[in-house]
Formats: sequence, structure tokens, C-alpha cells
Amino acid sequence: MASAQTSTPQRRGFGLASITRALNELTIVVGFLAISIYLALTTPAFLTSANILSILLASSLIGIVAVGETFVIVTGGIDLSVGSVVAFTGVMAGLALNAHVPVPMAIIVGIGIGALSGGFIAFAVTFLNMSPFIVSLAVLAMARGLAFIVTNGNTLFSFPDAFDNIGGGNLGPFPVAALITLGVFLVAGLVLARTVFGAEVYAVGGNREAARLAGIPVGRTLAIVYIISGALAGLGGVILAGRLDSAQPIAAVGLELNAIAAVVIGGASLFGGKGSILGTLLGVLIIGLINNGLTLKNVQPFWVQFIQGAVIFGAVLIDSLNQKRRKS
Amino acid sequence: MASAQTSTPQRRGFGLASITRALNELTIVVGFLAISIYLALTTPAFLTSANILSILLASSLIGIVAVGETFVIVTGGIDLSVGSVVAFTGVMAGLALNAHVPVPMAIIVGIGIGALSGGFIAFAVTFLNMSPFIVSLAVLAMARGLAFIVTNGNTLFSFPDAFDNIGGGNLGPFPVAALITLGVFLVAGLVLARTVFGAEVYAVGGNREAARLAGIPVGRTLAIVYIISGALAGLGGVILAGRLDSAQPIAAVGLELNAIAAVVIGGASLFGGKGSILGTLLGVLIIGLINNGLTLKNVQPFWVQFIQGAVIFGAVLIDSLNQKRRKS
Amino acid sequence: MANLLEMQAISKGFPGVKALSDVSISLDKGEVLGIVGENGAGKSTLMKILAGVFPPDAGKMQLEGAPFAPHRPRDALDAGIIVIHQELSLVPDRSVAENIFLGNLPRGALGAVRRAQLNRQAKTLLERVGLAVSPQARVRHLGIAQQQLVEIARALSRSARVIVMDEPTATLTTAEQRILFATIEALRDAGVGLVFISHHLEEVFEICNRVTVLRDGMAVETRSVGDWTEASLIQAMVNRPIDALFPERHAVVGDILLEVEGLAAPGAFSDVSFAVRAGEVVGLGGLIGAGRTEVLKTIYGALASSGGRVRVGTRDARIRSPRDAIAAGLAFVPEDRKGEGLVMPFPIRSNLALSTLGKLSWFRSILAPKRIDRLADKTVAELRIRTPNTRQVVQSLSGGNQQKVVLGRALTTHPRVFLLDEPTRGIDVGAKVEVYRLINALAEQGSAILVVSSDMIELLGICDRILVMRAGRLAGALPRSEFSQERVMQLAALG
Amino acid sequence: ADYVVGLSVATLANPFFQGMTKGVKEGIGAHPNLTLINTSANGDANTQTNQVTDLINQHVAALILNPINANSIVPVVKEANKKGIPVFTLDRGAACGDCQVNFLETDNVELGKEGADFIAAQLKQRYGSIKGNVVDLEGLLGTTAGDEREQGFATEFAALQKDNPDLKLIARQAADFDADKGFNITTQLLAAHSDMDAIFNGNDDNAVGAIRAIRQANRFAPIGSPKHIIIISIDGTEQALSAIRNGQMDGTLSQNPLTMAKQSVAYVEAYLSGDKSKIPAHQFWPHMLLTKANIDSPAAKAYGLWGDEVSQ
Ligand SMILES: Nc1ncnc2c1ncn2[C@@H]1O[C@H](COP(=O)(O)OP(=O)(O)OP(=O)(O)O)[C@@H](O)[C@H]1O
Ligand SMILES: Nc1ncnc2c1ncn2[C@@H]1O[C@H](COP(=O)(O)OP(=O)(O)OP(=O)(O)O)[C@@H](O)[C@H]1O
Ligand SMILES: [Mg+2]
Ligand SMILES: [Mg+2]
Repeated sequence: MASAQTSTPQRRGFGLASITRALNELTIVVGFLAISIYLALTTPAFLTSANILSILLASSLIGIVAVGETFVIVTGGIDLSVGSVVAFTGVMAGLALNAHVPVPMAIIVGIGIGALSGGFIAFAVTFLNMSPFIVSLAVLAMARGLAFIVTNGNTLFSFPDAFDNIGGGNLGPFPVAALITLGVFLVAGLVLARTVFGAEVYAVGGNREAARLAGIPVGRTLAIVYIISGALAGLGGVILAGRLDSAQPIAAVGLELNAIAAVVIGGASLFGGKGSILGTLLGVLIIGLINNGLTLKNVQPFWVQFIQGAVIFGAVLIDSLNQKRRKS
Repeated sequence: MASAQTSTPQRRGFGLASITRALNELTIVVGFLAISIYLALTTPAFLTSANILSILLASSLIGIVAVGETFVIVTGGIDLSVGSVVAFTGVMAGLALNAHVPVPMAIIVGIGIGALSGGFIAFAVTFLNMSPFIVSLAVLAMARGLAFIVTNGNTLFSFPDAFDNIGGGNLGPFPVAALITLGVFLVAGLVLARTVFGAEVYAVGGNREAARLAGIPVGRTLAIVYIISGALAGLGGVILAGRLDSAQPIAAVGLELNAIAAVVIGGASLFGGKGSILGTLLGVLIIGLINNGLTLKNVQPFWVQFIQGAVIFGAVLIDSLNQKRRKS
Repeated sequence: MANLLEMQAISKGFPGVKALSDVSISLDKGEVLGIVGENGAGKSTLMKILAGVFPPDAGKMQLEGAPFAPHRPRDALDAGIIVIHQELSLVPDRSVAENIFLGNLPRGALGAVRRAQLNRQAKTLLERVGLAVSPQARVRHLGIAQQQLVEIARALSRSARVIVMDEPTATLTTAEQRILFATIEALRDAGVGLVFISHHLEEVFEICNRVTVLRDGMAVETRSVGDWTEASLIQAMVNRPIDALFPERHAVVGDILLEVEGLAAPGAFSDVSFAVRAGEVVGLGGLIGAGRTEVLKTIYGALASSGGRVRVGTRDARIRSPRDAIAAGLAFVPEDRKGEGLVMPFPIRSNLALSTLGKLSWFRSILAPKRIDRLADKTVAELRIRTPNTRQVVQSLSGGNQQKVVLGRALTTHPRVFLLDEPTRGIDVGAKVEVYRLINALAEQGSAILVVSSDMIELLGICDRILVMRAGRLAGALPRSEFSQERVMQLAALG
Repeated sequence: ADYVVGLSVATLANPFFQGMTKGVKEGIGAHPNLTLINTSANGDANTQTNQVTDLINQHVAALILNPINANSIVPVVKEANKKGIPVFTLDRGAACGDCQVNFLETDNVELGKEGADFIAAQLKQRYGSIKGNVVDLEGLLGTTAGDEREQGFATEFAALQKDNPDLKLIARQAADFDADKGFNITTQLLAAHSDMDAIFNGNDDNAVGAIRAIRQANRFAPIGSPKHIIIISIDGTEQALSAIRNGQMDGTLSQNPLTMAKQSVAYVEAYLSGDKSKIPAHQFWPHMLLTKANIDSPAAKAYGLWGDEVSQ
């Protein structure tokens, strides 16, 4: 390997220094900054606090889901079900609310059903040795189908304010959903980077056989990551339902691809063993920035997708050129 | 993994002896037979020649695209752009036809643009060392965007019959598209299983570094598989446009996921080095059978997705139990 | 009192192979048991059963008199049985420290990893095994020998009753080997029972108390070390006498075939110049991390050079990729057979065919399965690769036999210049002699051979000249007349 | 005689199409000699073609098609004609004229135009003249509904602008008929624009997103207040009706898929029983603007609040 020579310092230890160092490793940060600076210079409305909060708010659903996806991808797995699970858990929470279940219970229903669906994937992947791609694809279809079946295709709406505030309320100037998302990122970041469990997630993804030989409970680790991903999708479902004061079986179609993209933009590899929550945060924000820029600059709809693709390509291109440069 | 220890010779490596042996290794064939037999026994309309031809015809688009995807996946890559490229090449061929370009030229335009878009991915993956997931995702967005931009969002239609016949005509009792698809499968099957290039594809996916050190032109091999995938998506675009006598920028959304699913159901691993065209054929047919059965049995649309997911899960479950049994 | 460990009448079969039949061994506290045997004799399989990687088909085990039947590696670890497996099992993108404590990280409040403690303890362990890398370095950046030392450090990190080392020294140079032996002695004196597997018989004689010989999956004999002689041990292993470990070579040294001038690679080595002539076997010695692997890979076009020239024959060779190198008549055997040499899940025949697919096909495009089979059968026979058939995946071969597949493929391109990085890594004595014969034959046919080996005796035994590297530079060259371990060590360590 | 009728709707991703399916089912249910095979194409033209082919292979007596695209459906419609299967199109036609027995159409262009007119009227009421800042949240690009409504809105809006230079379109973005997308885009537009007067929405789901974004941004003001952001959309889903009733939304241009679908089944019935005289070749299905003022009026009831009915 050419990389063999210039060993970049690893991310270790606490405190600011370590975050700086971590950022330094995440070459995608350059792409992130490039987009931010461009928008700041060309769009007066960009650097307002309202706008920045709106980016965070708009990124909250994909962010929460991408956190779960990061755990899964670091183990070398994939969870394609998250978009459908967001829809399914949303309508289940909605059904619970319509049946006058108290708000906290309805939230638990949403998150719990998400965790269960993750548990189903976990079971198939660890005990039945099935491919996560296919299992989660099957769950993608099944959860979406169930969302239609249980609602009869209808939209559920008019939930109690206490519920809606989770996704759509504010705490002072801050959107509650954005605060929850930041909390999720913080906790997940600590878990993945600083705990024994996190280290085991990396080990399982980096070399599953080695992990097993070293006595790491591979099956349990895998099971937990899918359950985390499912539960976070459930949380996403609750937030989305609250934000829209309604739950639709068709919600969040294709969310999985965006979430996975954010994780991969953030430096994770689908082969496992690599990735970080900080990277995913950057990936999510890059996607959020692109969409924000497209809206602020009122880019004509026909051009939106093209530019989205081109900017993502550009950001990752900078990243890979950066990595090349650092190697030599 | 426990599987590392007791390895049955999987369909890896190259130069396989016979189709019988290959089928024998493809345990998914059991799932395929199970679905077929169930439908044959419960649905009188199933075993009619018209129905079987219609399954083949319905499977032709996903089949052609899945063949290209098989090459890519065997190298350990992924091509998410194929659905968008089908749409983009379709409208480009349509524009050519509307500009009174001769039919063969229009076909070449479609396939050629597909190959070019594959070439773009190839360039980014091999020279810029970018992740195929992100690059092809960016192309997914860009190609879709371009399809809107060049058509101004409009549907193109009323193509010459000679063009429409490719996707929608018959040769005797046989749909031309199905015949083309079978031809593509046959050629691709031979290329992947019996040629030097096919062997190189497997080697690159099995261990890229070892392949490189053994003198295999890794970059060239990777480049070719993406170009194949793009060109076949272009062929798919032509066939689809012909079949519908129209080309829409919104066509074939999400086709990539179905194509990749077919490849993975057919025994390929997203980690590379594994997979076969015969397996992909089975995967495509399983998906085709499920969709056909759902219509024939008049399954209510709300249940369709759930059952699709459940049957795919079941088929792959049989497969993995089968593999377990054979190991012990 | 019961023995520390008893393995009784263990049998194990794989599809097409009986790996172990009725093997019994025992181990005492404070003892080092050597296990030797040919490649594929069943040594690693026996140890994997002990480690709980897979269960035996028959037989049982006892640990201090109590029945012991691990269902998974974790059970064995919990029982204090630590196995350093022959195939390295590290997580490439994690730090050295984390790899050392893999599965055993110091856990603080809320499940947090105690980083400070981790790094401190890792540092101590690294010192104990003589590995001078930062605990925070990523394993991906380490050479294969350094990785081996990390594995050893991992074994030392756990409190053990039994430690098994499956060919720990295959890639180590003398310096690290000395440190390892000191460690083994300390462990032994502390009452740990050790199993030591090696194809270096002199090591076995030095460190072991008793030695068991396995042959064809059966335990042939166990004697205390004093009751074995090198000859009797080899006889027991291979069931035939071997006259000389290093067969004579009668090669005529001819023109320069490989000439390297001022070669450099960023961060690895610089200003390396030497030449190898037809019929010559040149060794490249040095300590771990001296840059030997990089020199070979740079010549071969696998790493980018930052200066210098490589000439093959009389022509400047523009080698930018391994493909160019092969076309120019070079062959390379990498040190890391699993990562760089083989496509592990592929059959033997596919692996052997990789470099010559063009020739094994019609019109250089359609595979000719018969030709592949012929090549595979021939190579398997020539190198005595032990396998039921050539469709066996290389993953299922014993380590030494895997190594032979790598070597075998290098021969298929009929190269004139061989770059061999640890070519006999993990190969048994009998097979080593065959490899040396092979090297001799190649030299006699006019090839030039450059060998990197950490086995100094091997270098001294088979080379015409030895180049010694130190810290990325050539520290000197020794002609055969000046060969001695001391001279090589001196150059390697002091320059 | 017993007849099997095949139905293919474009998608079920939206209550409108559920209404359509429900209408067909109820219509069929009312005729004991008809049975139904119903399918949904999930928004994909190729899937729809495959499904219709399967229906044709089963020799259905008639096809009710809700095409995804008027052109893409033509080959299978011709195929059906060849086999003598009559085709009835709903909401969207097949671009082959008399290849369909009846085409019951929604006039999407007109809906978009009326949306622009509604906004103009409201602004005139607010400012005395037609002026102000308007946002256009269009539907999913590439769908007939999305494109034609946009076309109607854009054309009419441009015409209005000619006479009213202070009427501004401050943003035009595609919210894809997706409430969450509508929410995100509106949230960001609200952050960027402190004065926004009205939002035109390609459908009710877009509007739901916009309404919720306004609430989250604390920019909600009741209808009639000068700070109120006018919300007009299209469809008349249950959630839109509710939002109109509780004053969060100004209006929706409703078209009734239930009655439209039932009418289509009635034509099928008539055709199959041999009475083809009363079947028009083409017919626009009427729509109705629903606002707080008329939503619970007898007129609205007569037209049909399908959104409320579908969820029953
Ligand atoms: N997973 C497996 N599947 C099939 N055969 C296997 C497997 N593992 C080992 N074998 C076979 O079992 C036999 C014993 O192998 P083992 O690895 O124990 O040999 P070894 O004595 O350690 O040899 P070496 O000195 O080369 O490491 C060999 O014939 C090998 O091919
Ligand atoms: N990324 C890196 N950061 C720091 N040092 C590195 C890095 N990659 C390689 N090295 C060091 O470069 C040196 C050259 O390694 P190389 O593998 O060539 O050594 P070698 O002489 O072949 O030894 P051996 O193969 O016995 O390990 C080693 O010290 C290695 O650890
Ligand atoms: Mg071994
Ligand atoms: Mg080396």
C-alpha cells in the first residue's frame, strides 16, 4: 500500500484537540467548507440564524436515520428498510394516538416498533445468516405494505400538540427536532468512538473473523446495530408524524438512499470497518446545505437534481483528491 | 464467520464445468421452483404460453439492467445510476428519432450514451479512486436531471414502428425484447463464466490487491464493467422507449434497487468475487414471477408490497437454510 | 495431579480430507510443547479445535482435569486458552492498542473505553515483544512481521493458562525471535503451559521441553526434546531422510539481469542500487521494517518510485504496474499471502491461472479449462501441494500449502527475475528443501533471484551474496566468503 | 353474463387514487354481474404496461385505466383493442383518440390556472390591488398532474404579472407531492423571506407541509390578518378539508375521484350490456373550489367531499 508510509495520527483522547484531529482526518470537511463559503458569499440569506436553524431542522429526519445507518454500515451491513420503517412507525404511532393512547406511550410505540423491525433484520442476519441487503430490502417492502394495510391507505392526522411538538415545536428559538437530532448525534458519537461496544462495532466490520476469534460477541453486536437503526427510524417516524401533524403510509420513500449517501459521503465504506458519526454529520449537513442552497438560489426544478448530483460528486471528488495528496 | 471454516466450493472463481453443477450450487433454484409450482397449481392462467411470454417480456428491462449490474457487483462495485440512465438514454434516443435520425442510429445513440455515462463512472472509480456508490449515486441524480433538462420535462412519443418493435414487437410468437434479453443473458453468461475477461472480473472482486500483483489490469477491468453496465442500461432505455412508444424523463425510477436485488437474490455478494449470470437470471425471474402471480391472483394493491417483500424473504430464506444444510 | 491440558483421541475431517485422526496430546504447567509436522499435517486444525473455532468430530479435552468443550472462541478465551493463530487476525483500520486488547478492552464508566489505560498497557506490551511502533498507529500500516508481534502482544495481554503459538516466528528476524523466546521462558517459568508450532527446527530444539510430531493427521510420536535429534525429528515428520537442507547449486553466473540504480520510494527507502546476475541468488536482509518489502514492490511496479532506474537485462524497464513487470520478465512472491497473494475463496486452479490467463485460453480470450487443469495439476504435483483436488478453495488449505500456491503461480509466467519476499514463510522442512532446489534450478536455468527472508540461516544457506538494509538504505553487501550471522546482524543493526 | 373488469391505477401514493380505487370498487359492487381485478402501478409506466398485459392475458371484459402517462399507455391500449377489450380511461387519457371508449378527464391545467386566480383574488382583497410575494410549490416533475397544474398556474400567473408588476414569484420549487419535502422547502423559504403572501401548492400534501412549516416558524396568522400566508392547493383530501375547516388553509380545488370513478364504471356497465349510446368519448369531470365559506354548504355536499368519504 502506498498509504503505508504516512500514517496519519489516529483519533484518540478527549477534548478539543481530538476533535480538531478527527476533523483533520475527515477530508470531506473541505467540501463542506467549500459549499458553505460559496453560499455565504453569494447568498445574503444564508448566514442568518433562521436559515441555519432551518437547515438543521430540514436535516433532522435524514440525520437521525443516518446515525443508525452508520452503525450498520460500520459493521459492513446495510439497512435499506429505514425509509419504510419511518412511514410504518409513523402511522403506528398515529393509530395509537387516534386510539387515545397517551402521547409518551405513542412515542414508545413508534420507537418500539422500529426496534422490533430492526430486531427482525437482526434475527435473519445473525441466526439465519441471510444477507442484510436482501433482508432489509424485504423489510422495506413489507413495512411499506403494512403501513398501507393498517391505515387502509389513509392519512392519519390531528394529533395532540404534545406529540406534534416533538417534530414541529420549538424550545426557545430552537426547533425541538433539531435539538433531539443533535442529542442523538452526540450520544451516538460517544458510543461509537468511545465505548467498548463502539470498538466492537468497528472490529466486527473491520475483520469479522478476527473479532470472533478475539471473543467479541459478533452476533450480539450485529443484532444491536440493526435494532439501533430500527429504533432510530422509529424515532424518525415519530418526529416526521409530529412535524406534519399527520402520518402517511407513503412517507419517506427513498429516504434510505439519502441516509446511506450521507454516511458514505462522511467517509464510511460499505465494506465495513470505517466511518464515524462526525463524518455522517458532515455528510448529512452537506446534503442539507445543497438543498438549502438550491432553495435559496431558487434553482429551477428541472436543474435541481442535476445540481444535487454534481455538487455531491464535486464534494467527494475534493475529498478523494485530498486523500491522494495526503498520501504522497 | 463460521462459514469461513467449512467452505463448500461456492460459485466463485472461474471456469465452471457444467450448467448442472452450476444450478446445483445455486440453491436459490429451490425458491424459484417453489414459487413456480405454487403458481402452476393454484392459478390456471399461469402455465399458458401467453402468460409465460408475458413474464419474460415483463422481466426484460430489469433483466438487461441486472446483467450489467452483475458484472459490476462481482467486482465488488455497485451501479446505482442504471434507472436514471435508462430514462436518460430513452429520451436521448427519442430526441434523435424526433430529429429524424435513422432508427439504427437512434439505437446507437441510446446505447452509446449509456456507455458514456458508464465511462464517466469508470473514470471516477478507477482514476480518481472514488467510491462507486457515491459516484453512481451522483450520476443517478445527474442523469435524471439531464433527462428533464433535455426534454423540458416533456414526454417524447410517436416513434417509427421499426424502433418500437425492438421493445414492443414480436418475432413469430416471441416478443423481440424477450429474445434480446435472452441473447444478452447468453452472451453475458458466456463472457463471465468462460472468458479471460470474466475471470479477471472475478479476480478483481475476490481480492483486488492480489489480482493487481498477479498482473491483472485492474483499472481496465473495472472500467469495462461500468461501461458494460451503462451500455446495457442504454439498451434498456431503448427497449423501454420502444415498448411504450414514448420516452419520459421520469421512467424507471428505482429500477436500480430491483436490479441489484435480482443480482443478490441470484447469489452475488456486494463484497465482490461472487455471483453469476445464471443466478441473476433466476433472481430476475423470481421477481417477475412474484409480480405476475400478484396480478393473476388479484392480490389487493395494499397487500402487494407486503407480499413481494415476504416472498423474496422466503425465497432467500430457503436459499440460506439450504446452504446451511449442505455445509453440515 | 491432572495435566494442565489433555486433548484425547481428537479427530476432525473436512470434505475430502481427514485432517486429524485420533490425536492425543497433553501439556503440563510450566512446559513448552513443540508440535511439528509437514504442511497440512493437522497442527493448526488441532489448535483451532482447542481454541473453539470448530468442534472436533470425535475426542475430548480436559483442562486441569475438568471437561473442556468450547463452543466458540470466547469460551476458550474465558478458560484461559489463548491461541495465536497462524493466519493473522487483526482489524486493519484500528489502532495497534485496540487490536492488542481486541475483545478485552478496559471498560470504564458507562462502557467507555479507558483510553489512557489502554495506551499505557499497550505500550508496555509492545515493549515486551520488542515492537517499536506507536500504540495509536493503525495496523494497516504495519508490515506482516510487525503484525505478528501485535498478535503476540495480544496473547500476552490476557491472563492465560495455556498459550498456543502457531508459527509465530515465520516472519520474525532473529532480534524479535530472541525477545519472543525470552518472553516464552518467562511465561513458562510463571507456570503457563505453552504450545509452540514452528517449521524452524532449531527453534524447537531451543525452546521446547517436549516435541510431538504430527504426520498425515496422526500423532506419530512425542518425546522430550533431548530424545530427538534433528535427523530423527525430520525423519518422523516427513517419513524419509533429508540429506542436506541447503542443496548444492551449480549455476553459472552470467550477465546482469536486474539492475537497480538510485531507487527510492517516498518514506520507505532511498538510494538503493544493486545488481543481480543470471544464475545468482542474492539475499536481502535486515531487521523488520528496514524497507525490504518496499524495495521489492517498487521494483515490481506495485509501489510508485520517486526516483531511480530499474534495468532488466540490458534495457531500461519502464515498469509502472505489476503487469508491466510481468511483461518485462519479473515475478514477485508477496510476503502477505492472504492479503496480497491469493484470492482466498477461489479454487487452487483459479489462483494458479491468474497470471497467465492469456495463455490458458483460445485467442487469448476464451478460457481453455483443460489447459488450466493441466497447469494446475502440474504445479500441484511439482510443488507437492497437499489437496484432494485443484478445485479446492485455497482458504481450506494449510498455511504452508497456500504459500506453495503463491510460489507456484510465480513460476507460471516463466520469468527471468524472481523477487521473493519471505518465500518459505510457513513451509515445512521437507518442502523448504524443495523450494531451495527449485531456486537452484531456476538459477541454473539462468534466472536472477532476489530473496527477502527473515530467516538468516536460510539467507546464509542459499545466497551467493547478501545485501543488508537498515532504515531504508543499503547498509552493505556481503559476498559468500564473508557470510556470518554476526556480520549480517552488525550491518542490519548498526550499519 | 358475468364480466371481469381490470383496473390499473397509476399509484396509491396519494388519497386521490385511493378515492379512485374506492369509487371503482363501489361502482363494480353495485353491479352484481361485474367483478374486479385491481392493480396499482406504483408510479412506474413500465410496471403499468406489465400489469395491463397480464390483465389482457386474463381476458378481462373491459379495462379501466388511470394511465401514468398518456403516451406510454398507448401500446397496451392498442394491444387491448386488438383483442377486442374496450378501454375506459380515468383522470388521464391515452393519447390515441378513439382507442378508448370513454375518457373521463380531470382538467389539470384549469386547476392550476384557478389556483393562480384564487391567489390573485385574495391579494386584491388584501392590498386593493394584485400584488405581493408568491411561492409556487409544484408537484412531482414528470407526472401529468404535476406538470399540467404547473403549466396552468405558471401561464396564468405570468399573465397576471403582465398587468400587475408588483405581483412577484419569489420562489418556484418542486415539493414532489411530498408533505415532508413541502415542509423543508417552506421552512427554508420562510427563513429567507420575511414577507410571503401566498403559496400555491401542487396538491394537498404539499400544502400540509407548507402549513406545518409556517406553524413551526411561528409565522402563522389567521385568515384575514394581513400577515396571513394564503394557502391554496388541489385535490380535497380529508386532511385538507380539516385544515380548511380549522382555518389553517384557505382553499383547495377539489375534484371528486369517487364520483368520477363511479361514472366510469357506469359507462363500462352500459357498454358491456350493449347500450353504447350514452357514453361520451370525452368528458371533463367538474371540480369545485372549497373554502371555509362553502365547505359545509349543501353545494359542497352535493359535489361530494370525497376526502371525508374515502377514509370512512
Ligand atoms: N476449512 C477447511 N476446509 C477444508 N480442509 C481444511 C480446512 N482447514 C484445514 N483443512 C485441511 O486440513 C489439513 C490440515 O491442515 P492444517 O492447517 O491443520 O495443517 P498444518 O499442519 O497447520 O499445516 P501448515 O504447516 O502448512 O500450517 C490440510 O489438508 C488442510 O487442507
Ligand atoms: N504508514 C506508515 N507509517 C509509519 N511507518 C510505516 C508506515 N508504513 C510502513 N511503515 C514502515 O516502513 C518500514 C518499511 O516496511 P517494510 O514492510 O518494507 O519492512 P521490511 O524490511 O520488509 O520488513 P518486514 O517485511 O520484515 O516487516 C517499516 O518500518 C514499516 O513499519
Ligand atoms: Mg498451520
Ligand atoms: Mg517485509
